[in-house]
Amino acid sequence: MDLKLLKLVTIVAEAVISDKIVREIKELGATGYTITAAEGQGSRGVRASEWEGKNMRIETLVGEAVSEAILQMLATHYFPNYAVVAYVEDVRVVRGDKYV
Amino acid sequence: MDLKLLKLVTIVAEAVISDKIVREIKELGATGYTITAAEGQGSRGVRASEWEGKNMRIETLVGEAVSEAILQMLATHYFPNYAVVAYVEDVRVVRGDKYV
Amino acid sequence: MDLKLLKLVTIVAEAVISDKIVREIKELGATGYTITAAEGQGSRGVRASEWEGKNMRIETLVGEAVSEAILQMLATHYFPNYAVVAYVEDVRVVRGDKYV
Amino acid sequence: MGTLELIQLNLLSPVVLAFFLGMLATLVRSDLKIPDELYQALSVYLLLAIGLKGGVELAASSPGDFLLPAAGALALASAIPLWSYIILRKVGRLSVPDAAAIAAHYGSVSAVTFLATLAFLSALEIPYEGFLPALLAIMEVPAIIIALVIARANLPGRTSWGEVLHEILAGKSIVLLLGGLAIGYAVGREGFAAVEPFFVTPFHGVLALFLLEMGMVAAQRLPDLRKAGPFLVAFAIVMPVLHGLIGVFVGNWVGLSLGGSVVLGVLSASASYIAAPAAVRLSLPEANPTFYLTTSLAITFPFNLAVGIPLYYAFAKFIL
Amino acid sequence: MGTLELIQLNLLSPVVLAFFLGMLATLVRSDLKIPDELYQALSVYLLLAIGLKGGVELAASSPGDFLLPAAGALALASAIPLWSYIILRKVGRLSVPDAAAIAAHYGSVSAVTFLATLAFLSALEIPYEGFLPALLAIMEVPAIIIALVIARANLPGRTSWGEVLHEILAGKSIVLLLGGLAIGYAVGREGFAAVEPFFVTPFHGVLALFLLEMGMVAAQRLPDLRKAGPFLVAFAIVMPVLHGLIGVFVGNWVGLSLGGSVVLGVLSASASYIAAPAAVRLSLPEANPTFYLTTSLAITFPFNLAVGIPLYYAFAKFIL
Amino acid sequence: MGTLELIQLNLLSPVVLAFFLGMLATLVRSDLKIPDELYQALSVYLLLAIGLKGGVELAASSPGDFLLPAAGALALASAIPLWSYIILRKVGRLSVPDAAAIAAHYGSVSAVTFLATLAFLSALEIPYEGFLPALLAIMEVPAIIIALVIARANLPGRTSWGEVLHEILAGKSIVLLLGGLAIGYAVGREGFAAVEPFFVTPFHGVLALFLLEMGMVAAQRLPDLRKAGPFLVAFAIVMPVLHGLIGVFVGNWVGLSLGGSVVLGVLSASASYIAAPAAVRLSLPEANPTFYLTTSLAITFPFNLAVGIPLYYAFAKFIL
Ligand SMILES: Nc1ncnc2c1ncn2[C@@H]1O[C@H](COP(=O)(O)O)[C@@H](O)[C@H]1O
Ligand SMILES: Nc1ncnc2c1ncn2[C@@H]1O[C@H](COP(=O)(O)O)[C@@H](O)[C@H]1O
Ligand SMILES: Nc1ncnc2c1ncn2[C@@H]1O[C@H](COP(=O)(O)O)[C@@H](O)[C@H]1O
Ligand code: NA
Ligand code: NA
Ligand code: NA
Repeated sequence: MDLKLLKLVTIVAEAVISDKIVREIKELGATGYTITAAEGQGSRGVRASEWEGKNMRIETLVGEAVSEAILQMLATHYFPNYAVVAYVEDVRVVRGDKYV
Repeated sequence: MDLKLLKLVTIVAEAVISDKIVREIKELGATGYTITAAEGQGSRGVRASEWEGKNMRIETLVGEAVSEAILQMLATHYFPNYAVVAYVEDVRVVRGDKYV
Repeated sequence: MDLKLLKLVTIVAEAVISDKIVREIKELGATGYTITAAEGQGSRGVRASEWEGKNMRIETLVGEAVSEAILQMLATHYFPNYAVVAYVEDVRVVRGDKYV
Repeated sequence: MGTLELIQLNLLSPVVLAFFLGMLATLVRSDLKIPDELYQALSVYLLLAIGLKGGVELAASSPGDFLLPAAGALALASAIPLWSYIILRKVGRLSVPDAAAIAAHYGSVSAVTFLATLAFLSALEIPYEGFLPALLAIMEVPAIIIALVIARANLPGRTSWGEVLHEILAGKSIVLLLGGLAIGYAVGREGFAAVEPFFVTPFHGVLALFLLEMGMVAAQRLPDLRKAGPFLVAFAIVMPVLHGLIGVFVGNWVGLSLGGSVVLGVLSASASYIAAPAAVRLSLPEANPTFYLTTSLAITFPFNLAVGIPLYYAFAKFIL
Repeated sequence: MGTLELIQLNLLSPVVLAFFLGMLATLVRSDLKIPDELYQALSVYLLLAIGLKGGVELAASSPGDFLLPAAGALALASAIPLWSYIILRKVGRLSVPDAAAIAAHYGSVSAVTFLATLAFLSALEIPYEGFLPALLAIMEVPAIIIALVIARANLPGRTSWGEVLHEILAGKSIVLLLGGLAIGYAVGREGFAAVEPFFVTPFHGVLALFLLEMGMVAAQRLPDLRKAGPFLVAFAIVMPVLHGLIGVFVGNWVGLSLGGSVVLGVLSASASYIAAPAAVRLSLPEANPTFYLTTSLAITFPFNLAVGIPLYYAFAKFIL
Repeated sequence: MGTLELIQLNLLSPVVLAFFLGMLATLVRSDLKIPDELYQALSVYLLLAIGLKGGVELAASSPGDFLLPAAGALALASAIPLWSYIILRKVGRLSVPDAAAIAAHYGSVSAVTFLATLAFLSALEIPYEGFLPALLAIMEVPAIIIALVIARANLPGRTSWGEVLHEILAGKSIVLLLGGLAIGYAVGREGFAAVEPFFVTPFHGVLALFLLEMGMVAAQRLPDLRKAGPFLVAFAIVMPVLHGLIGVFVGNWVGLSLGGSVVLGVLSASASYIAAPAAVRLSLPEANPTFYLTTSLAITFPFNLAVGIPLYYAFAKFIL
């Protein structure tokens, strides 16, 4: 198999900002994303229902440069006031050229 | 802890083919899988409801050979006509011998 | 970006014990977690509805020592009698110092 | 009442207005969200309720009345995909899979359009045959099979027909419709009384809620209209009118009442968006979903809902 | 009416037929899916509605009428798990945890079977005591506790009884049933009138929808019948009949009406599949879910639904 | 009837008791779970139903009757956030964003409290104006905008007002309420009849189910009471009473009936927890959700539900 090494950026963020985050990661060059609904707990307490605000778990396969830009954007716009967690890892992707 | 190095194959695919994919990965030797419902967007547009067709995010822990076979199968059967993304990464698994 | 190398522990467990597992991983030092609802199949058969008992997919970003403790706890308390899978991988986390 | 007045009367029903409210919500980018699970629950309810009520009525009608209309419905459901395919290929110059996919949708039927028609007839207090839901069930499947056969005959590669047939016949709309019909038939009017307050009384309200969701979905497809192109947009309006008039005519001919003829017209005019898309996606993955979903969901469905139903009714009154 | 005619009458109710439609949908591998959220919503509705209506009726009945039947119900719920455990161990040669787990299920009760019985009695226009839902609540918990105590007495290791008791008593079925009973009791018939159109009128229809889902679930368990083996299959049919007859007898003896005796019989005969599985999975993880779920859900539940209810009724008529 | 008796009567309604059952379920850590999707479905239903019924009644009332009450409602919705902000800043010493956030919540309104009031008035058989849902819609938005303007005037940085306005006006509660009003107005009493069995008859029961869920949510917030501190707890009880009395007074003054004045009082007294939290979270992220959610959801909402409604009613009777 012809696999391409890419970055998988995973962002867990409160649902109220997930649409905005998705818009911004697309502007930064992500060609796609996958979202799953999530519950969670962190420094800002439990997030497990409509009222506490659910979380969204956003994943995007991108090249190194775009991954850097996304993390930078999150740190600037969202980390101060919103419940957000983000991490990055290396994955090997089928037909990976599609995503950079 | 006694951990075993395995491949984690993650497949994001449109829901309509997820049953078939699951059947095929089991035939190829996967001993189990985990599925979460997902929304997403990629080259084939938004997939976020019953009508656009939701996505399924399928994960399976397998040995190297099986992971190769699964990716090959996806590339042949599904990539041409369906919305599918697949990537693979290394993970260390508790009681990993169960899965190969 | 200032990223910190951490362990991402992923646990797929039957829903009936997920609350207990979450309590225990917090006691072992995890500062947070993210949960998504999942279906799956493994050695204990299909788990895809209220009746079979759904699965929960629990993720927690922790330091190396805590990750060891969590896996140890799972192996002792849950692996013998419950449907559980657990694996660990390396990820680089934004503002990672928050989680150790 | 003139056709225009009928259209106006039809537009001012809660069911139709709920659809437009849903469209509006999407167009103003509201955060209104109908959970997918609610949509699924409502569709299970509606399909089962149609079936049950139809079964009860079927038990009360004599089989002789039913045979000729059933034959008419079957003939329509078989002929429509054929000529639709030819027009899509020859006039529209679509690829084989795209033409077959759209033909499958227009030959099959829309349960929600069917329901909106019954609501329209009820508002006008026009009676109709009780066995009409059986016609709905009869017309759902054949067109899909015929269109897939055409596609396969004109495409390389083999199809596993067993899988395709299974996909269609064990699809939820057929299981719930036929299952409901069977149960309704078996329990009869008396047995049905116990569940009637759930399956009949709130029915129109549930339909309004469902159409709110449908409106949101249809509006999400509107941007795709440009991708569909002028031919398909015209097809999605002209063909329903044509099929509607033919259906009314056939209905009249096989001895259906005024109300029944209108319903057969609407069934012919309507395009499927539950059974057909699922079957086509699996069996004809080369066909572009943008084409068949946009035409059936974003054009033909609202057109029939708002204009088609009163139009076919006016025609039925005219020829009767 | 003979027993066979009763069975036939029972089988031809929408509620029972919906169950079989659900089974059929699974057996033909339909893509019909009842979202888990709908199942949860329906079960909240049904449990709360049972409680509310029972509370209203309880408020209207004199406490004296209620005491003896309550004692009878409690006695049955305590005795059934005991002898069930012994039979499962001695005759069936099951392991301690498996025997205790199954005993817990058969000593506890099934709310849905209870409801199907009320529907059956309503169809026959047979009256019953209003406080029966209170008996349902009384019989839910004790058997589970008794079975767990037996298991722990015969197994190494310690149980945190606080956690177990909490799990059972704060379980959703007890909270909704008792909560509903308390609210119904407090507001009385007059206060209840405002919510009656929601909690009573559509009730049977909701039950039919719920049974559609139950049928699908039960059918998914059918392949496990082989794993359960002949002894458990026999157990899951013979014991309900035995418990049903004993229950009817006790009901008669403690002064319940014909209808009430049938319901006590059904409660005794029925096996839990909401409260018991959750409690057992947490407190007796060594027990194999295939055994207790397959017997209670795939055998006993359909058996009672289709054959048991009319059988116990025939017996009740016979001895009265 | 004295105020205490009224409170008692109010407490013994299924709707209010369902709320406390929900609280209890959370407090005993029951595994009872109302799926989020059901909550969303119920809120769509309730908002649409309020709108529809209001629209039908609005069509039946003369515009002249409506103008003055509308002006009164608008004045209240504009004044309440102003003085609330000042009190929160000067007396409570809260930060600018926290004070503005809470002011937005208390100036806006709670649809569920509104509904509970209608249920209370119905139980007492007290009539009220049909156009009250329009007042609900009028009072939802202005306070949120005013509070955000205040915050932005006192904070560095710029806001994209287009986005904020869109967020509020295209929010689901406004879309469903106004959409429902428009549809109800357009179809009138006759057209509405078809969907009435769904949107009116079961309404109170659905409300009870919704309040079960609300009770669970409110109880989850109780541990945060300590974080909120004594000033906010006092604020969340004193201000509703104040606003309630002012609202009743204004209602009386603009010519509303006894029932209508009570409702205007309740609207003034109630705090938003659907529209306001979403808008505030997006536009004022610096504000701490613990403060505005705990006060509005865990204190003011139950207070109004249990004590406020009968209190404002007693006051209205007193001054009339
Ligand atoms: N250590 C962690 N591991 C995994 N997920 C986390 C962790 N900490 C926080 N999260 C997720 O990120 C969300 C926001 O975190 P916070 O801003 O710390 O409240 C939480 O609701 C969790 O879903
Ligand atoms: N770059 C990406 N990162 C993460 N998920 C993606 C990406 N591209 C596509 N996907 C997912 O894969 C599905 C199918 O992709 P596609 O076939 O490109 O439309 C999408 O709906 C997304 O859920
Ligand atoms: N090989 C695997 N890959 C991914 N997930 C698995 C695998 N095996 C088991 N699982 C998940 O873990 C759950 C419990 O597994 P088991 O205890 O083997 O039945 C299953 O229901 C799956 O969700
Ligand atoms: Na058609
Ligand atoms: Na029992
Ligand atoms: Na207010």
